[in-house]
Amino acid sequence: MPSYVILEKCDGCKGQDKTACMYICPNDLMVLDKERMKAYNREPELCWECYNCVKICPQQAVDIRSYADFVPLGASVVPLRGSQDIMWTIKFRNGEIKRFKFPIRTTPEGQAKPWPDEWPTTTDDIKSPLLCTEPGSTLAPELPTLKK
Amino acid sequence: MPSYVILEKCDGCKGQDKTACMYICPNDLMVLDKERMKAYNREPELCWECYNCVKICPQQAVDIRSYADFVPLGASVVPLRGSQDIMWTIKFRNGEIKRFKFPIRTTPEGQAKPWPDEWPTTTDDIKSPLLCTEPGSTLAPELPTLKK
Amino acid sequence: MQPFETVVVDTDLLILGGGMSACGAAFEAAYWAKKYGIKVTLVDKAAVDRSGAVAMGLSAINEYIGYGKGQNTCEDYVRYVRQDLMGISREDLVYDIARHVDSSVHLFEKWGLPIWKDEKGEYVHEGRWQIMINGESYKVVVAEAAKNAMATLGDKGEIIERVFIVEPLVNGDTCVGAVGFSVREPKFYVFKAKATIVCMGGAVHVFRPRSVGEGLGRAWYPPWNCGSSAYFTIRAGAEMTCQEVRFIPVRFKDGYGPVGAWFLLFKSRATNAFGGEYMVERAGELPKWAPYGTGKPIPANLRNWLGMEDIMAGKGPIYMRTEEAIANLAAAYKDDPKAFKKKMKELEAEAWEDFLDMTITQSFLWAATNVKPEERPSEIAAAEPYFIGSHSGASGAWVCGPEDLMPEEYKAMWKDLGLYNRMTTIKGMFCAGDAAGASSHKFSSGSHAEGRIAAKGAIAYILDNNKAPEVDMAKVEELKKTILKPLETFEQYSAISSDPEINPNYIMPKMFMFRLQKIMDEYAGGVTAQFTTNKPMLERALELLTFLKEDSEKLAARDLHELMRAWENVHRMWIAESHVRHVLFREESRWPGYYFRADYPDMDEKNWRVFVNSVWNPATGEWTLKKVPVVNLPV
Amino acid sequence: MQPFETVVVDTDLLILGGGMSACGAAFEAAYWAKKYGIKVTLVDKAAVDRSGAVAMGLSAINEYIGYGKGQNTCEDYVRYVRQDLMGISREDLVYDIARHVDSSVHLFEKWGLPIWKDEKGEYVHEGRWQIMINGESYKVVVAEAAKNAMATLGDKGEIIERVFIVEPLVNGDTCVGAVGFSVREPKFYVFKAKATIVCMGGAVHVFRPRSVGEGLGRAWYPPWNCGSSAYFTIRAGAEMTCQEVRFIPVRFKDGYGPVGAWFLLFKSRATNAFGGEYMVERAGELPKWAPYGTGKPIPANLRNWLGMEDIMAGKGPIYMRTEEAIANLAAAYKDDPKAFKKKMKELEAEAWEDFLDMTITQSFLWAATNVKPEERPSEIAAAEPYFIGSHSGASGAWVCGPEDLMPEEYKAMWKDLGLYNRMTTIKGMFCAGDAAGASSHKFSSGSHAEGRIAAKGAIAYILDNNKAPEVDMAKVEELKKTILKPLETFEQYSAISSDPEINPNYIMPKMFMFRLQKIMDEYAGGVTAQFTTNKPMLERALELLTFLKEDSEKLAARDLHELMRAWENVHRMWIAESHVRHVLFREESRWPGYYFRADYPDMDEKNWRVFVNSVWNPATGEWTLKKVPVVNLPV
Ligand SMILES: Cc1cc2c(cc1C)N(S(=O)(=O)O)[C@@H]1C(=O)NC(=O)N=C1N2C[C@H](O)[C@H](O)[C@H](O)COP(=O)(O)OP(=O)(O)OC[C@H]1O[C@@H](n2cnc3c(N)ncnc32)[C@H](O)[C@@H]1O
Ligand SMILES: Cc1cc2c(cc1C)N(S(=O)(=O)O)[C@@H]1C(=O)NC(=O)N=C1N2C[C@H](O)[C@H](O)[C@H](O)COP(=O)(O)OP(=O)(O)OC[C@H]1O[C@@H](n2cnc3c(N)ncnc32)[C@H](O)[C@@H]1O
Ligand SMILES: Nc1ncnc2c1ncn2[C@@H]1O[C@H](COP(=O)(O)O)[C@@H](O)[C@H]1O
Ligand SMILES: Nc1ncnc2c1ncn2[C@@H]1O[C@H](COP(=O)(O)O)[C@@H](O)[C@H]1O
Ligand SMILES: Nc1ncnc2c1ncn2[C@@H]1O[C@H](COP(=O)(O)O)[C@@H](O)[C@H]1O
Ligand code: SF4
Ligand code: SF4
Ligand code: SF4
Ligand code: SF4
Ligand code: NA
Repeated sequence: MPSYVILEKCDGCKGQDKTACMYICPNDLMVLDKERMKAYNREPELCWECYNCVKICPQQAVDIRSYADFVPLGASVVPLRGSQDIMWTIKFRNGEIKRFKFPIRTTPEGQAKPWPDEWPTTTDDIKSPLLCTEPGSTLAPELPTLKK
Repeated sequence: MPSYVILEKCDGCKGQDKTACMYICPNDLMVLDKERMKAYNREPELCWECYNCVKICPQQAVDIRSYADFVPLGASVVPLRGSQDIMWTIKFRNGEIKRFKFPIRTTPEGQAKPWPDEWPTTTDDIKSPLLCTEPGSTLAPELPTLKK
Repeated sequence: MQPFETVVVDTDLLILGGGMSACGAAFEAAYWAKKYGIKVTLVDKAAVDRSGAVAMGLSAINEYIGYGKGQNTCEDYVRYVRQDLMGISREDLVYDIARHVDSSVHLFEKWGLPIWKDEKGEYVHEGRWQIMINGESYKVVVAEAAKNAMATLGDKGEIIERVFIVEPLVNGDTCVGAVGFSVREPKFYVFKAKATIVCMGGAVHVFRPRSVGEGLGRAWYPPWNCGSSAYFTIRAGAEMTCQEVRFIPVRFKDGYGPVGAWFLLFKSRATNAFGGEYMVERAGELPKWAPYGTGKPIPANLRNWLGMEDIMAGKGPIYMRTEEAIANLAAAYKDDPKAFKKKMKELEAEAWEDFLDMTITQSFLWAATNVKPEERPSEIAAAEPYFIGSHSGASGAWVCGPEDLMPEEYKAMWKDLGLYNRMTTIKGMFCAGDAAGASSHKFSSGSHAEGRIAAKGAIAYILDNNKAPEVDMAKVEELKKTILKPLETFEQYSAISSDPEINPNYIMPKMFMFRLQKIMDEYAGGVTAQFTTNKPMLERALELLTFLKEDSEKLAARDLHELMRAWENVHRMWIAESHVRHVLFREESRWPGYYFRADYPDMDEKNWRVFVNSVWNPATGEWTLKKVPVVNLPV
Repeated sequence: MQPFETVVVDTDLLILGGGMSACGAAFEAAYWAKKYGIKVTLVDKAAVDRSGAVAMGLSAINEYIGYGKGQNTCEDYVRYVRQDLMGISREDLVYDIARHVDSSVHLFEKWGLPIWKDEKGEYVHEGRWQIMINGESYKVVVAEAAKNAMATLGDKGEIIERVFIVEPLVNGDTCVGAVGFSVREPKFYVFKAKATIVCMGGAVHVFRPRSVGEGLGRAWYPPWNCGSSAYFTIRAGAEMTCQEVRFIPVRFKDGYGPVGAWFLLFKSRATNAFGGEYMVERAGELPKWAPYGTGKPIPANLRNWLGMEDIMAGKGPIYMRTEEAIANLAAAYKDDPKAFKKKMKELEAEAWEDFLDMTITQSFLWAATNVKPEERPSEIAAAEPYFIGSHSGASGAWVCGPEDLMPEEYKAMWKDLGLYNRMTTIKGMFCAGDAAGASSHKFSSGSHAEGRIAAKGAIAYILDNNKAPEVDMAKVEELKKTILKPLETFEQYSAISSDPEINPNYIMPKMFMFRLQKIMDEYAGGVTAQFTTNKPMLERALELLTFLKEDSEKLAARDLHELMRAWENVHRMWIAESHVRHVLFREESRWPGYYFRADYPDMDEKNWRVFVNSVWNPATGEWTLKKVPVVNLPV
């Protein structure tokens, strides 16, 4: 199935205003039960298994047990997302384990610079088809248009 | 949808050991919430809308709102089952009302007599194909068999 | 986990189920039991008054011969069933039911069931074999007679409700009872019996139904019949037959209202979206299925098939032309406005009663969509597949027939076991109704009659084999553990997760059912697959069913009700596997309209006009499938 | 009901959504806004870091021209899209995106997205237009650049998350903003804007998906995109185009893993259960769809169609022959065991990453069924229909193109409104990504580029029309009432029933969605209907949608989250209706494999090589449909 919270591990993001999993879930599924200070998925059948709650949880308290209506039991797929790579640990139903590591980004977190210096925008004309950073960022000398 | 209990009308069958609706539901759906002494349907998506809980409730506290995933809102179908007849009141989505009354049985409740006097069993032979009340109850002089 | 008391019930004759056949069995058993001092115990998962397929009522009795009135003969019925099942039926069983069914129907009437009468006081026929009833209380009346009959046995007549039967008890080649549990209190039941009659009906929700939200429960067949009969007989090691012959009824769309009254009584046509009549336009397809396709009436599956071909060709929806049928019937009165109005009122009431007596939802749907049958047509559609051997399907156990009708070839099979009517290939285990295979078209009335037949057979067996059942209580203790395990699993693991239904350690019954339904729907010829399958798909189904079977050991249940759901779905899973194996084994397409083997698109009379029978061996867990000849009665 | 504060946000440029196109729009807008002192507000229902279709990541960028490197030209791309969409596309829009998309891709790389490189440092191409990425954080990186750009605006750059946009604000012929509500606190939002860019993606769950239990959420397209773009533009009265052109991708079965890398990069074949290759065996069908069927590459819908024909003929399952493809790719190394092993490891990692970057469930399914792609093939299947005009479908609003590329015939349509790139037929309302129709194959990169295009167009419009938006606050109050009504309905009625979800006075969002899905699945060519429909079925769909629309006023919601669900499903309902009307209007079958009009089984170039455009008139509630010529660019 979808995501669930391992109660023992979740600390409700230490009572912060919004928890990491609530913050990130694109489908607004994760919610904090304020009484027991534990998060839960309120609508598992609308979970996409996008793993964003899993990847973001500081406690590694969110796990996925893939959709019970077509995924047999016994496997697990667990990510560990660092600042540059993600490491996946895959356990097969038969117990076999595989690990894969893939890069996720080449710049430090938060440091994406919108307008790279090497690609200045060459026009101020709001009606020109040129967009900011163009034509430099196209790697062509000029913006194509139809030959009339 | 399926059955639901009109809370105001349900009296929990006055705290009896088993409520009428629990007693009758062929799918074991009706259950009494002992805290508020009200019955409810615990698994609406497995309700057949057989109306047995509706027909049996002494308080007329059970109603059906037909399956929400294919029946538009606004109609109602309400039975009143007596000892000999049943009366149906049908309200259309557009407000129109129809009533139908049909017989349900020709003998007094509880009085079905298993072995009618006029059809005595004519054999004591446990290996004979004749069943109790036969051949009288077949209305034929004897039980058919293959002509060899 | 709270402790479960083990309740041991010692009895002579155990009747499992409380539906039409069980009520017939109890009624008949009471008569003979009294004579011979035999104890009879009936166990139903629900309340006998309203359990089984007839819980809501019925609007017709579909098997009535009227041979005593010279209307038809039992031979006629044998020919009818032979034709309708594409040549495959146990004609001895069919004949046997036919000769007893009128007795049951006449008894129903005496007990209080209102049967429609014409001006001459004769039953109003819907069709040749079908008679019209005011059937709201059909089951109540039939149950009442059974209960009153059982009451005459005093202590020796026992009815236990709300106990769900899980598993057979078998000692060597003999059935010695059953185990189950109460859904009301923590009690594990052990029934020790000299003979057991299996009457637990057919199965629904093995395939995915057309509605999957709240409407999930609204299949044609009631959600509470889950294949317990087949599970029970298979697991005991009994030989099964026709497990491939599922039933798919055509019904009013979504509400699953019956069509019989419309087709037969009201003489309605069904036309496609462009006004075409598939039964006429596609008649040219019928000779391909000769001799059955060219006989009369056209078999139910072929009627389905012609309609499905319209659907596949994009000519849907198919409409039941209710407005036309009613207009035609009223036309005779058109010159007398008063008589016309009266006739219209009458027809209207009949149309609504047909639904109100047995599929109330369909009336609700009419009301909710402002449909009046006299004004506009309603859609009909093929339902999903069910297992209901008593109707126009044929799945069930392979049982012994009556001495005077059973062909010698079949008699030979019971030579060593003893020839007792409706006994399976397991000693002391009998079947009736949906539980007994290859004897289609018994319906409610024939199921009742067959319950009676089985009861008499079982009592004959008890009298000949009157020894206490030998039950290994150590094995029973193991069974108890296995059966209660879902409760333990839930208790053990649920607390780790934020959601009791999402847990890597277990699966809940509902999702387990969805998983089963998806496998069957997609690979074994369900709705999504347009009822079509082939060898690779069936083999894939078996592979996925194997995973499912392994995972069934991780079913979890919160309470007794859910424990029942868990086992219901295990029962479904077994009937599913048995079905897939039969469909795989039979390398032809014999019942298009029920299912189509795309890799064997034709009927093959030469090689496959045979029964497919199977046995699951409890000792080895292996399945054996074989062909068994169809021996026709000389009719 | 608790009181809802009304929060009024005054802005100049309103960007609705936070996905690929919205991030492009925000990035571009920030640049020009800063120049002209314009305020920009972006509103997303989720968190921009991980919202929209790319929330999980992607494993490829599917539109990259490489014209600066001399790899392809924009003209090539126009021809490709023309071909793939069976002749129907707005070639000016396609060209326009193509000329900007490389800029976006190059920026992504600068911002931090790892793009695969070959030995020469060139992008690794999956196919002609597709490049491989390590895309786990694709959206994070793109969002970061947008946020950093917006941050340069200080007060004048505002990002509001977790506000669900419900309805447009329109004054006469001009869009003046939008209303919505927070899903976190009881706040009703009123956005007043001079220009609005609609970037709320496409729609899923309009049709019933293949899994209906827990797996319901696992459609290919993410469950959170619910047709808000289309709803917003339709309800404003904007002209819509190609609403009939749904998209059905073929994907790895059940997990919906992508096939592009397998077909293009790994050069895998797809074969049916009997080893046959539908692309080869059914190639004879292609000339029927000429010139598109006989061109290259074969359009996505026709590739689907050939596979579907195998399925309909009972030749399924269809397998992606992963084991064969990997063996073929490794074969070159077979004489060097060490190199072979290394290559196999590399291919294995690539295969797994393809799923782990964008449909993790598919990897889970492999693991849970012990599948290794190098050992055995996996099933692929056609998904259910989606609305995603940025991919291989085409639904969306009819928008203005760029001055230098737009054919005169189209320019005429914006003569009175003003010619601003990506403006709809409603003044001040712009579209990008899935929201803009008839410009398929933009994908993630093209959507980003189009967001940028739209932003520049919108700012040009603001500069030309720099007046405060006139919003009728009385109407807004009415809207507020309507929008919050589901909460009130729940509060008013829920207490009467034993079950908050079963109540004759209302319907809950989930069942409402199921009702919609069933209608679309069965009548508008969903999975159950084998993607086939016809006029009577479509008309029945409209009838049932009318009931549904009436009942939508009885939606109930327990809390803010459910209030969002309620409105999401109303959005779905409108896109559904619009789709049905378009399919009904177009009397031909042009995109078999997406849908098939059984009553018009052929393509009709003479009469239907046109756009179908529609307008819903907010004043009268009437729909108007018309044909609009396809004007090809001279390429
Ligand atoms: C479902 C259905 C069935 C019919 C019809 C409409 C519909 C909607 N129509 S028409 O529209 O097609 O026409 C019919 C009609 O009008 N006329 C007719 O004669 N027959 C019709 N049937 C067929 C008959 O109903 C059917 O042939 C008989 O009922 C079969 O009798 P039987 O085989 O005894 O099955 P049952 O369903 O009655 O009883 C089953 C019993 O088993 C119990 N049970 C099941 N599992 C158990 C377990 N594990 N433990 C304990 N108890 C456990 C059940 O509670 C029940 O008591
Ligand atoms: C779903 C999906 C899509 C793709 C793929 C796989 C899968 C599984 N694959 S491949 O496998 O096919 O190949 C791709 C791939 O590898 N490469 C590629 O370039 N593109 C792929 N796409 C296509 C692109 O993703 C797609 O073209 C773009 O994302 C389209 O961009 P845009 O039109 O901006 O939509 P969006 O989904 O990104 O963003 C929508 C935003 O709107 C918000 N939103 C929605 N409704 C709202 C409301 N009412 N109020 C407020 N906000 C509200 C959303 O939160 C989101 O921010
Ligand atoms: N078109 C038909 N032709 C012959 N028999 C039918 C037809 N429709 C229904 N029946 C029979 O009528 C009875 C009730 O039908 P149904 O309502 O379909 O279960 C069953 O015995 C069916 O086999
Ligand atoms: N669009 C379609 N949708 C559903 N079934 C179809 C469709 N086209 C053909 N069929 C059916 O599929 C089967 C095989 O058709 P064919 O591929 O034409 O041999 C036949 O039963 C056709 O009626
Ligand atoms: N068999 C194929 N032939 C041509 N293009 C394909 C094929 N399969 C996928 N594509 C394209 O590859 C990209 C990614 O494919 P998909 O994974 O199907 O979304 C899209 O641009 C598709 O149009
Ligand atoms: S992010 Fe993790 S620790 Fe924080 S509330 Fe969610 S599950 Fe608990
Ligand atoms: S996996 Fe994705 S959709 Fe599911 S709860 Fe987590 S963040 Fe939400
Ligand atoms: S039968 Fe009626 S009164 Fe009794 S518990 Fe059920 S709903 Fe309440
Ligand atoms: S309508 Fe029938 S199935 Fe539903 S709850 Fe009542 S008795 Fe049970
Ligand atoms: Na990748």
